[in-house]
Amino acid sequence: MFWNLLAMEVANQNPVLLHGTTAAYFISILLFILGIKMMSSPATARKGIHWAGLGMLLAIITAFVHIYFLGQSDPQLFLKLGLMVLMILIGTAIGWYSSLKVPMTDMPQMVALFNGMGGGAAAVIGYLDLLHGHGPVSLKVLAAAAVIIGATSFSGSIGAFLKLQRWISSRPITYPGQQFVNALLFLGSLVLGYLSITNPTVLNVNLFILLPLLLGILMTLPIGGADMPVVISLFNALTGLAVAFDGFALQNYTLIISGTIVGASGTLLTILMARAMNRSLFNILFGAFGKVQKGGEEEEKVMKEMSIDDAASILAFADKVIIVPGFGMAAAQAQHKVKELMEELEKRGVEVKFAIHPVAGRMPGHMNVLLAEADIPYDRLYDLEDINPEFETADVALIIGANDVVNPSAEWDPNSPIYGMPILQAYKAKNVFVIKRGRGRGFAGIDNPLFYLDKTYMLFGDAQKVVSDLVQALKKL
Amino acid sequence: MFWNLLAMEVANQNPVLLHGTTAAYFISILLFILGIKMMSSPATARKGIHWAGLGMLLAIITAFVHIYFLGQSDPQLFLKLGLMVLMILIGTAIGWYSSLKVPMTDMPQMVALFNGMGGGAAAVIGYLDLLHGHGPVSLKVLAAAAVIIGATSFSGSIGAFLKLQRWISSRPITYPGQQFVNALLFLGSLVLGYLSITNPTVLNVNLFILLPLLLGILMTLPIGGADMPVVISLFNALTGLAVAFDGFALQNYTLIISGTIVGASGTLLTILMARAMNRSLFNILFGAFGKVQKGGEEEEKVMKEMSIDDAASILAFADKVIIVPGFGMAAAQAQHKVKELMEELEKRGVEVKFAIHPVAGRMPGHMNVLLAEADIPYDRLYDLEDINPEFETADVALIIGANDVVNPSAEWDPNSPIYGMPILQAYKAKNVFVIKRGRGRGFAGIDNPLFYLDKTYMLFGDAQKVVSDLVQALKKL
Amino acid sequence: MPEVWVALYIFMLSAFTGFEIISRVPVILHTPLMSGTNFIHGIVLVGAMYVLLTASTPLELAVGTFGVFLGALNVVGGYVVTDRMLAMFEEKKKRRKE
Amino acid sequence: MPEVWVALYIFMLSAFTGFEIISRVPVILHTPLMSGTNFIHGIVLVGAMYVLLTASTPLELAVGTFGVFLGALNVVGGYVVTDRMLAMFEEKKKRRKE
Ligand SMILES: NC(=O)c1ccc[n+]([C@@H]2O[C@H](COP(=O)([O-])OP(=O)(O)OC[C@H]3O[C@@H](n4cnc5c(N)ncnc54)[C@H](OP(=O)(O)O)[C@@H]3O)[C@@H](O)[C@H]2O)c1
Ligand SMILES: NC(=O)c1ccc[n+]([C@@H]2O[C@H](COP(=O)([O-])OP(=O)(O)OC[C@H]3O[C@@H](n4cnc5c(N)ncnc54)[C@H](OP(=O)(O)O)[C@@H]3O)[C@@H](O)[C@H]2O)c1
Repeated sequence: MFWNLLAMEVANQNPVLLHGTTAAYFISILLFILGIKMMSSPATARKGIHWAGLGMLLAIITAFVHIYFLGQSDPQLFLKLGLMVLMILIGTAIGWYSSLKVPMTDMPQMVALFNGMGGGAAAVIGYLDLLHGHGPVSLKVLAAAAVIIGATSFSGSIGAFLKLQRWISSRPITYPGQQFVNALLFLGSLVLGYLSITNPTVLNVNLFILLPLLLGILMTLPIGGADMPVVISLFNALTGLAVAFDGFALQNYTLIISGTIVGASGTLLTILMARAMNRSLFNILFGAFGKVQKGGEEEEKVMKEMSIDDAASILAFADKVIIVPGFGMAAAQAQHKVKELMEELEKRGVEVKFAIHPVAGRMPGHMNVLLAEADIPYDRLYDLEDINPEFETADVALIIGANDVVNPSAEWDPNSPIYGMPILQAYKAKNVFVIKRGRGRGFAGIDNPLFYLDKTYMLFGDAQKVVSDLVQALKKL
Repeated sequence: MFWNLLAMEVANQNPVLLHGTTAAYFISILLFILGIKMMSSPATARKGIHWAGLGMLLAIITAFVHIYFLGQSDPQLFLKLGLMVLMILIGTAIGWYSSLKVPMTDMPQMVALFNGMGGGAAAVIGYLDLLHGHGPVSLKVLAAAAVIIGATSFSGSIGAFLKLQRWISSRPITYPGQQFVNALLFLGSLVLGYLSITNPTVLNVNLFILLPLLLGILMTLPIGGADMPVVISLFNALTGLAVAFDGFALQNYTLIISGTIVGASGTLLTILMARAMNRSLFNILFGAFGKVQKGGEEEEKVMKEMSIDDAASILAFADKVIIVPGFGMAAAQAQHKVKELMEELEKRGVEVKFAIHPVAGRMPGHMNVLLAEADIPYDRLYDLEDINPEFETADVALIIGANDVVNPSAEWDPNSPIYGMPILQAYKAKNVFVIKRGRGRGFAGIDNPLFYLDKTYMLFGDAQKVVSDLVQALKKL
Repeated sequence: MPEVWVALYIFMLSAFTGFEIISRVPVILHTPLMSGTNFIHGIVLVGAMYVLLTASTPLELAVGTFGVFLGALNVVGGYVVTDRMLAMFEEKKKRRKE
Repeated sequence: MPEVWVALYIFMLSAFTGFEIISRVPVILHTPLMSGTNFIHGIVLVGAMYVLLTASTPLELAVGTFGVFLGALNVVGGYVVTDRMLAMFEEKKKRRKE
């Protein structure tokens, strides 16, 4: 409890201020809720974030006005207001610039990063509340919980960012006793949290905040790249919860309501995402524990290459070709060439369909957007459920820069980290052609047995180059 | 505002009582919400009402304990407690007995009746609050709103009950200027409400409650039988809202939350129900206004009868028969005979399908339950969307005691009160056989042009008797 | 936060909760759900009980008693009717065996 | 009603609201919705601002300022990222013309 804030509120008996700010926050929350509601349907999604943004703007302005009047007796008021403005300006500059500059494909790690910042802010509030040392124990417990959850989310999100950005290896990093170390860290946090409540010295509270910071980063180490979006969502929910706990400590309903809504909706979203990948949350979080990767499997298996001309003639005489685009097509910006390829094939009477995996690329809807940009008709695109039964009758599955979304380990290898995830069953096609630059791995960082099948042929090179070569070869036929 | 209640609460500074009752109400509300959530899915629906029931029991017991302690200084406490127990016992006896005795098919009017009782109770609370005359104007306005809404819902629901029970005609009752009279009554309520707030004499308040009572009953007169479920749902939402307003007046969060939840969910439910019937709410409420029924159309049109033996032989030599069961099959308890008929036909190689309209019968799922009871396999039952395209290829549509759900006026006659409601398109079958007792009308009380078509033949008689005659005739063939 | 705002916040959140819970119910459940929410507003019985406690004149006593009676009818009737309707779904579920 | 209970009621209702709003989102919206709710908890910025107001020691002032900075990053970054993602849906919608 921030007793001096409470004292200020009690001292300031201005009914206009009181009702005005409460009404403004009320509208903010309304805008948040309506915004989230709209965001959960594709047709209204973008309007949703705008509404929520309006709510946030209103809340921030309201906070400034409120703080200005509450702090009238504080000699440092203008220093503090100045710091706020300055920090918001710097934060805006950095946040705005970095999130506009970053390529679309790096969005997941940006979400992780900004979520981590929120967790950090939530931890800071709890930390200061503990340092203050006033207030009933029940609220102190909530403040300590905000520190643990917020700090874990902060460092865990940064860990996720580093992994996704490949600044550290995106493969699961495991070591014996990992689970035990993490459990120990968590228990340690609880003990130090207890000490920070009963005896809030600067030392205790500082030690206290360190442990969850360590825990967060260690928790993310064993999680593989492909599972990261789910884990980021979990940290997102946790930050929401931490914000709600801060709200209790601050007796601020705006924080309580917004934080709880994010905590609850984020939890459900995490479960939905895990379910969409056919994984349980427990498995994602603790699945890699103890399962030390075998290094033995590294004997070089053979990928067969094929010449562009051979590939073109097989394609030209096929009845049905299913194209599976993936992140590589996006990275190479090959969509316009793919359109040409489709036209060239259709001219020859080949039936061309596109198989779109829900998480192909790095963004939801990534493939749909790119293909639409190239004016590929919408009715050529098929969802996972619709296209999977068709691979069997396809002469060629042409994979353009996709990897994880066609990895049959998900069906074949119960030890694979992506086991159980629904995939596009390209391996069922009569021939499989794969366009990629080399032996690079996908987002999940795991090997793909599809590339070593007898019926699989590789067309190495940048996707844009290879596809345009294919088009040329087809034209010459 | 019930100032003496507030005074009692302030006087009684027992923290155990305070926290205990608040916690108990908290749990009640949790049980209500979880209960409604469960009720909205068929698999868990029944558990849902049990959870909600538990919540209600808890709330009532809590109220008794709370009132007992609050009223310690009231000399009439035991009289009042006794009256409460007595009323609850009588109410339980009447409510329990009547709702157990009533046939399944009369359920909609029972819902209306009990909803009306709740509306009445809500109006009573607002009425007493106005009589008390204490408290801020804003709360008085809410109390007056509770009176208007509650009383309208009370008498309107009773009107709906009388119509559905056929104690008054279930046809739309209209007269010139109806809309004007109702508008006048509503304005009058507002004026008297204003007077009751500013000058709460017994006379004013009594006059005030009379107008919405009149309005409710007059509002339901022009609404046709088929639209009644939607209107009952609307009154249900209104009662919820009135209860929430009472909660504001009483400063009771349990009432505010439960009432608001019912108000909001009931509003949405009303919209969904209207949409399922392809009607707008406005059209239902005001559609019949001014549209005085033409009496001219009563020239006797001819229904052709057919003998059992003829019908049986046509059925026996059909390739495909679609059976459309309706309320009449339920009333005659003919489902077991229908099963025999199905078996007899299938023995002869006839393909038999059942077309189930979502509102056939008098209860949701009425037909499904009865047919399941007769052990008719579930995969023979088809929904509206699935079966409608099949009528064209059916040799016979055999309608057993259904009327409204196959009434083609819904598609043909823009002036029909059921115009726009989705129906089973039995009229598209090559032959239509209709089993009913005579010229009786259906729930909606309107004529059915299907019965006069060239290809339609009537098999008059009780459904059970006719179907069993058909089975006999088939066996003899 | 002032009491009136607390009430408004709770009102808003309850409305969202109620609204969201109901979205996308199957047609077949419309009538029982209507009956179920009808039962829930039977909580007005509790309100009527508190109001009866505050009664000070014979008129108030009589009207309050009547209110309790109406509320009790709402609760009990609403419960039994809903339960009877929903019992049919259980039967169906059992028979369907899927 | 005691303050702590008011907070609990609001907590419960908010949780239901949040939970219910999200149920049944299409897979394709998972990432932007995660990002959108991420933006919403940027409201922590407002909390950090109030906390900075209460700072009385230099340590508190420094840490509070840092908190505001983190909160601002959450708000702005969360907004821009979400908006960029959702802009793709608009484009798609326009192109689809259905
Ligand atoms: N869609 C979403 O919402 C979302 C969000 C977050 C994470 N993810 C994850 O992202 C992954 C998506 O799977 P995916 O199959 O689309 O992609 P992927 O598994 O990441 O594989 C992409 C492949 O493209 C190749 N590639 C890269 N640049 C290329 C270029 N310029 N030309 C040709 N090939 C190139 C790479 O191999 P080389 O290096 O050998 O060329 C790589 O193997 C999944 O694991 C999913 O869980 C998706
Ligand atoms: N399902 C629900 O949830 C629900 C709830 C409330 C209201 N409703 C309404 O109920 C109606 C249901 O339509 P419906 O087509 O099933 O029924 P209906 O329109 O009410 O028609 C029933 C027909 O069955 C005949 N009948 C009655 N008893 C019979 C017996 N013993 N033997 C043979 N025939 C008998 C009657 O004609 P005779 O008198 O000539 O025999 C009557 O025409 C709709 O208007 C719907 O909106 C449904």
